[in-house]
Amino acid sequence: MGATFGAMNEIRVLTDPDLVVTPSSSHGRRQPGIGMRLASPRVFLWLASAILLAFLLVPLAAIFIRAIPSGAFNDSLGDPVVREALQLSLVTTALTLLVAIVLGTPVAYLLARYRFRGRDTLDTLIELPMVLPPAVAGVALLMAFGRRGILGPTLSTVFGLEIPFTTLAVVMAQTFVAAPFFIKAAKAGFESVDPDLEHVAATLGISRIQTFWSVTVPLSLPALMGGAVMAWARALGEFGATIMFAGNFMGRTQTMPLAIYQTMESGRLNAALVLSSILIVVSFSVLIIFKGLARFAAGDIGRPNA
Amino acid sequence: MGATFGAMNEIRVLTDPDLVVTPSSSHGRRQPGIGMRLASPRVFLWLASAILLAFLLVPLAAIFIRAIPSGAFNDSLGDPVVREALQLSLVTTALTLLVAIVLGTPVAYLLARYRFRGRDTLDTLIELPMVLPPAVAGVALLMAFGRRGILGPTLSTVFGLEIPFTTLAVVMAQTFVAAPFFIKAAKAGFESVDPDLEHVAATLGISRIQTFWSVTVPLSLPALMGGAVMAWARALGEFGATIMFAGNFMGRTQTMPLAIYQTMESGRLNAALVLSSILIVVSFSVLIIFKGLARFAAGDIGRPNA
Amino acid sequence: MQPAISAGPMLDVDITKRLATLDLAVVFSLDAEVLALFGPSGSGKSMTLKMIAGIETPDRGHIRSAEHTFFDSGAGVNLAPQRRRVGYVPQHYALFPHLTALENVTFPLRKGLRWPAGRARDRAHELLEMFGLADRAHARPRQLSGGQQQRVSLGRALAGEPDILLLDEPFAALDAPIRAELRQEFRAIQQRLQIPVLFVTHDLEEAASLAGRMAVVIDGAVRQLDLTRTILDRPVDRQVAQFVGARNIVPGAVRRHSTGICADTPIGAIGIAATSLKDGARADIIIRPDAIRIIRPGRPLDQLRDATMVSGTISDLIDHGTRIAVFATVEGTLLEASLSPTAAGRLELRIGDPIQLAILQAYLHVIPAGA
Amino acid sequence: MQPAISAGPMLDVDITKRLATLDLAVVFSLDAEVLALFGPSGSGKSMTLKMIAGIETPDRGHIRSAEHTFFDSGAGVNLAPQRRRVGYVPQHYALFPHLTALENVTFPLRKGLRWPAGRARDRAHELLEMFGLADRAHARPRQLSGGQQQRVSLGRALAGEPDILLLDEPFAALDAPIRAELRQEFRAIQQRLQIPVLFVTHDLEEAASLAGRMAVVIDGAVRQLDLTRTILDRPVDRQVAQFVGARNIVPGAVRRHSTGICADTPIGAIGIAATSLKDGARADIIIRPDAIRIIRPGRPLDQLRDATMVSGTISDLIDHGTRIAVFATVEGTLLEASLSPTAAGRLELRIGDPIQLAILQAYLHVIPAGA
Amino acid sequence: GNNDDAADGGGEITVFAAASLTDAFNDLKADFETEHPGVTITYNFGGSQQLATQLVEGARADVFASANYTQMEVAQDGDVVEGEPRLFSRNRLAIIVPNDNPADISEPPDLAQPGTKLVVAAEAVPVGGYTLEVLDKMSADPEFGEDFRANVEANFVSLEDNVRQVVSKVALGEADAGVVYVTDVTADVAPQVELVEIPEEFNVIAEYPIAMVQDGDAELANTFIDYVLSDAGQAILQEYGFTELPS
Ligand SMILES: Nc1ncnc2c1ncn2[C@@H]1O[C@H](COP(=O)(O)OP(=O)(O)OP(=O)(O)O)[C@@H](O)[C@H]1O
Ligand SMILES: Nc1ncnc2c1ncn2[C@@H]1O[C@H](COP(=O)(O)OP(=O)(O)OP(=O)(O)O)[C@@H](O)[C@H]1O
Ligand SMILES: [Mg+2]
Ligand SMILES: [Mg+2]
Repeated sequence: MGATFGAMNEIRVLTDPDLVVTPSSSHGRRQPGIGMRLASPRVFLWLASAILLAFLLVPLAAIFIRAIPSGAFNDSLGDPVVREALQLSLVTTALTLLVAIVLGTPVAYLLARYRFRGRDTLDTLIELPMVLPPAVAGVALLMAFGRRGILGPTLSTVFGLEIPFTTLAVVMAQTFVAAPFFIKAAKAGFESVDPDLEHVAATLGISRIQTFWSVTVPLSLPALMGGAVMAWARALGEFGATIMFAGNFMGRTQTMPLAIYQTMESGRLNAALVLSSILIVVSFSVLIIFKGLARFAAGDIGRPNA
Repeated sequence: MGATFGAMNEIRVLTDPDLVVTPSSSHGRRQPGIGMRLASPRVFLWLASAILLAFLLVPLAAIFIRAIPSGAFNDSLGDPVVREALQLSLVTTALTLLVAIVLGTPVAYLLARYRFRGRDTLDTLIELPMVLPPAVAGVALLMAFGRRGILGPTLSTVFGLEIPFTTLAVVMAQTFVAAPFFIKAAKAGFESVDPDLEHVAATLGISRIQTFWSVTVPLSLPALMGGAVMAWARALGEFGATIMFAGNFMGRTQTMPLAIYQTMESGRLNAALVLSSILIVVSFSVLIIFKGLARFAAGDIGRPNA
Repeated sequence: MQPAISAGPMLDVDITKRLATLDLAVVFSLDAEVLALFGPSGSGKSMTLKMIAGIETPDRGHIRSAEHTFFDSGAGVNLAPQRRRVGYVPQHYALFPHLTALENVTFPLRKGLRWPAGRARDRAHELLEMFGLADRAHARPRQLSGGQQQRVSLGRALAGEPDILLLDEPFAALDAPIRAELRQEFRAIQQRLQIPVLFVTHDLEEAASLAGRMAVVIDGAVRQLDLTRTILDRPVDRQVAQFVGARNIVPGAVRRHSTGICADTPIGAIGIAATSLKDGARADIIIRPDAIRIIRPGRPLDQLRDATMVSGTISDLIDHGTRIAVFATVEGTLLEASLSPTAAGRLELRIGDPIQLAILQAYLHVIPAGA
Repeated sequence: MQPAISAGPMLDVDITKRLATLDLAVVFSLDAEVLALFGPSGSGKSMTLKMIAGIETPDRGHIRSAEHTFFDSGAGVNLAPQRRRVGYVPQHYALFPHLTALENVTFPLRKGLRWPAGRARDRAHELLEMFGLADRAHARPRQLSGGQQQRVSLGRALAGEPDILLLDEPFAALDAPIRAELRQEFRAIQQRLQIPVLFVTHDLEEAASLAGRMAVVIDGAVRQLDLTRTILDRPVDRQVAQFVGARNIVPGAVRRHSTGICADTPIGAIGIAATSLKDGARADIIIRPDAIRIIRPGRPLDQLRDATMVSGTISDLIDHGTRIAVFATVEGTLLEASLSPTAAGRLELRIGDPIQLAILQAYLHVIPAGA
Repeated sequence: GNNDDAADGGGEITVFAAASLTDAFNDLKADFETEHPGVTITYNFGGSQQLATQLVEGARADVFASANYTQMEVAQDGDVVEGEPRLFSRNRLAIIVPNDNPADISEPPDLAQPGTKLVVAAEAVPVGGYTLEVLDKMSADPEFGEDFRANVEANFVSLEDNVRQVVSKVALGEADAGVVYVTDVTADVAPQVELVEIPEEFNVIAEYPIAMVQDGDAELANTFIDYVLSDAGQAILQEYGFTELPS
């Protein structure tokens, strides 16, 4: 689609030829009114984007600017504390993402495709963990699953499971704060899929579950991937709920954010920034690789609008 | 659509009649294989949902269970500290949401509709603030906009603006951590809109910006609303970046999460839980009202799939 | 798949559904045959198909195939679409936008019937080939023309060799040669599989040439279900008549006289062959355009037995390509006659010319007035 | 909007675009007239319309209206669709799913032309009324039948009184009576606005009755652009001939003899009226089904001057409703003749009967072989 | 801020104070403001580390009251405090156990019982450092045994970054014991925990330094610091469990 001719800007409009208007197209007849009307939103589009992007990126850059001269990267990477924290972060966030996707997808589907009494209430209840200050979330988790919590004694006597201070608690804390992001995004994604396509799949003898996998999921992939990224990122940066519910113990519950915090606590801000840079670089790589893989899996055109 | 006959479950399938199969429909011929295949995903759907919902809701309930007997709600609501914090939270998160929407929408549109070199990189960079532990985000903001930060001196000499420890800083901290959630969701929403509809609008003489407002936005509304809710919720619960970048000044930068923290710090856990309950109830009400209004504005059928 | 051995019809439909501006109430049944649903836009044809496919649920009634009850409001049965084994081509194709043409066709084979990949692909290729799409197999729907999309949808519906075919205007986006070819294919498929085929069409010629019988759906009800020829020749009421292309409907009163029956109409007394209507009954006389012969003045009339002669003036001539419509005003009434281009050329007609029309008695049809 | 006073054509198109399996290269121009784009599925008709509307960009060439250059690859011009003032009805309607029928039609008036709400609504109601949709004004596209959706799309395209109308199979989902009515409306609109109307159709009859001229697009190129009648009577090549419904194309060699010209063909020497082809040239003789008259044995032949008589056997009869196709085998070649149902009834034809065919010389068309 | 009108008795003092001082300092504020009409105190309560970072990054303040010397040193190294910090308060450590005391801990040696879940602050956090000092002192005592510290450390399940988290976990019954400041056992927490005293000889005294911030209003800052060090100020601090300053 979107044809090319002549020399074009590097930045190309994917879908709307409006912006392909070249200066000569107005043939000296362009009415100023129309020109203005077309120009100002475009100016706004770029200006607003530039402002927000600068706002988001300058602080990130600041971390590196401060961290790099300290030259402590190699030391940090060699530090077993850092390595263990990084490894724990990657493992627990992967598990969190898995849980969020496996259990969150049904919830999102339910909310998107079924109509039942209290649906809106449920939808809103699910949003509340996002509202809670993380430390409160941690306290809430303790009160629910802790030794004296609502479910804690049952878990302990029936399953012999004491959750706080374990790696499981880290995953639970992360899931608690991150899963709602996946659910919200997936729900919006499912809602954007034309139900007619699902109906037709049914007439073709394809079961509901197969339809879900082969039609609904591919068509809502951008939303699902966006949700997965948000949930993963939120989990990776999670600090307050984790330290409250899981505590801070190297190799078991000390994730990167906890390690960074502890470094800051000991008055070594620069070292903390180095760890933060490592976290940023690792996340960036993971995200880029993940997107590349997804793009590859979808053959780059998995979406109708691609 | 979705017709009714006879006595139906209260929970109705919106779109797929598969689930409307009543027991008698099998006429004694149901092959067990098919029955199993149809049943197990459904069981999984409900079971997984139930598990995750319980996991998310029990801790929330725990807060109330602990907070209510303390009976301190009225006291807390009368407390000027609480009132100021609540008010500040509502005002700053409203501003944050406004900024996230006004500036985030162009970014999302750009990422969804334009193809330019480095698009994926930009997309990923925007995700990084979600990854940062909030305290690090606060430090990064200080290093960018603080008195000794990268842009701080300029802002101060040119605009006479000292951002840290002001209400503006609260908004900026919240925006930094929350805007990416809106951008991600909005991007996925825009991607799900059929570009053909935008093309046709262009042939009808409707400018790109009008098309955006009248076609793209209404059709991606579930995603946009989801994104707005996520960003708002994330901003409302924001603690680490705020306290670092904006400080904890009553009436100026002490939002609800900071007030809750301070209450916890001074050893009053129960009081902190009461404040958390207030935060939860207020958010719940705001979210429910917001959804009701949106539904009303869209005439309940603003979406093709509604 | 065995041919069903069954006493009843292979598809029996008797359903009602209340829609915003229409109360749908359709009753019909069919065997291993091709039935056309023919009717005005918005009369409920697509909705009927959707209810049979299981995509929409009727309010009341039943739908039964030879082997299954699809739906029965009395018994509380509503079979899942997956188990109805219908091949359904929706009016707007509903192709899966993320799959190529080939994958769209392979889809029901792989996921529905769980065929091995190779076999499914071979079969899909065969279908695409049959529909002239071999070279577009790897294009996605957005990269296909309208007609190509429609053919992919046809291929997809056929792939699983369904027990019933439901086609919603399956050839509407196709040109005449492909259309003719596909009709041929469908006839062959239907004969091979011996299944009921229900198809919606707006094209009378298509209905006539593909279907044995035709159900005329007007305002949500099947008004007439019969052999196509019969409906064309003897529509049950004025609306059906108009809809199947009766251009001339002249009101009159039946009168029996010594040598036969005639109807007194504004254009004079027209001889009619037979009618069960009583003497003096008000009636509408339907005169098909091709039941009017145009006589060049001075032309011998001997061969035109059993015809009523009327005279008028040519008021308009419209060239429809394969036929020419001649509009003539007779006693203030406009009559439309139809000629082949060659005949029209021979007659050298011009607007304003006086003209003689022979209304052939054998092809007239009389229906009670107000029906 | 003033009628454009312009020396050149009102729409001048000369563009190329390379597609996956097709190299599109269309050249044509039109004035304030109705031109039909007619051609096989996948030949590039929709793509041509999209490029004129500004939705797709040609690789090279130009598109000019009376007042604007829409596109010119040489000059680097590519006018935004908003400024082309075309009314475009896409093949799949592309209605806005979140707006009601009424809102869809009001949309360009309110947002494009910035009419006040009241006036826009009145105009939209008027259009919906005209298209028989008054009672569905508040339904959303998903709640409309296919034909209703198509009509809303037509109303929407017309609402802004565009300078050019581009209609992609605008009546494909409509039944014959509505179709006839709408054609009438469109003719009236076109005559009132005096704008060029370009419409894609698969229906020869529609092309013939709505358009003055017709462009036959095959394999991405305009093969013939002429009066519809001319194309039907004198197609430039075999493919065009086949596509416009020439059923009988008989190969032969031209031979001039004392009393005229004939072509030696497998079914015998057929007299032809005129040809510019040299003696002995290989040619295809196109015999339209209605240029073949069927003679009942014993029927006087006096009136059939300038006809070649051949005999054969009836091999098939197909009832197309308004016409009957008679297939006859003559010397091993299958010929198709067309009869009105009444004539067919009179002749009492049966498969297997011997038959006499008169091939009317005046309606034959001879094209060089291999064209 | 540092308003210019400070000189004439009015103005605003911005005090960056460790979060553990919240209640005491809020109490002190009322008295101070009555004594110095026209002067208002604005507090920024937070972790000492966070406050130090803020100051180093350019935060404007007049007074910095840290919960430890480490973070005060960070501020000093960052060149943001003026003059020598003054010690204004002290705190001592105590062991707390949940009120049902599941591990049955009644005296410090019980901390070494295998299987006990101990929660303490991380070493980087002042109270965490002090905790280890206490353990070292105990290990040095033959009564506890040389491997006492190692045995206790084996029971750590979490090294909190904040003393409050230690309190919460013990109060909620998640940990069998924790080591905190005496001042952390507030009225709200008291019913949920039991205090196990650490004998004087093993205990460590935490010291709270206070200093003037550079570019701040020196006069007002000194007024506030003096007030904190005054008998009235000290009395309020002791009300909240802080230990007397050595004379
Ligand atoms: N989901 C719906 N809700 C309400 N009314 C509907 C819905 N779908 C269709 N209708 C209405 O029901 C009537 C029948 O629709 P249907 O699609 O069956 O018509 P149709 O006979 O297929 O017409 P067409 O030939 O134009 O496709 C129409 O008036 C339509 O507007
Ligand atoms: N976006 C695209 N990318 C690649 N090929 C395309 C694209 N759109 C159309 N084509 C191909 O270009 C050819 C012309 O398509 P077009 O839609 O113009 O056909 P059409 O003449 O309108 O046919 P129909 O009558 O079936 O609608 C087809 O072979 C089609 O598959
Ligand atoms: Mg329909
Ligand atoms: Mg097309």
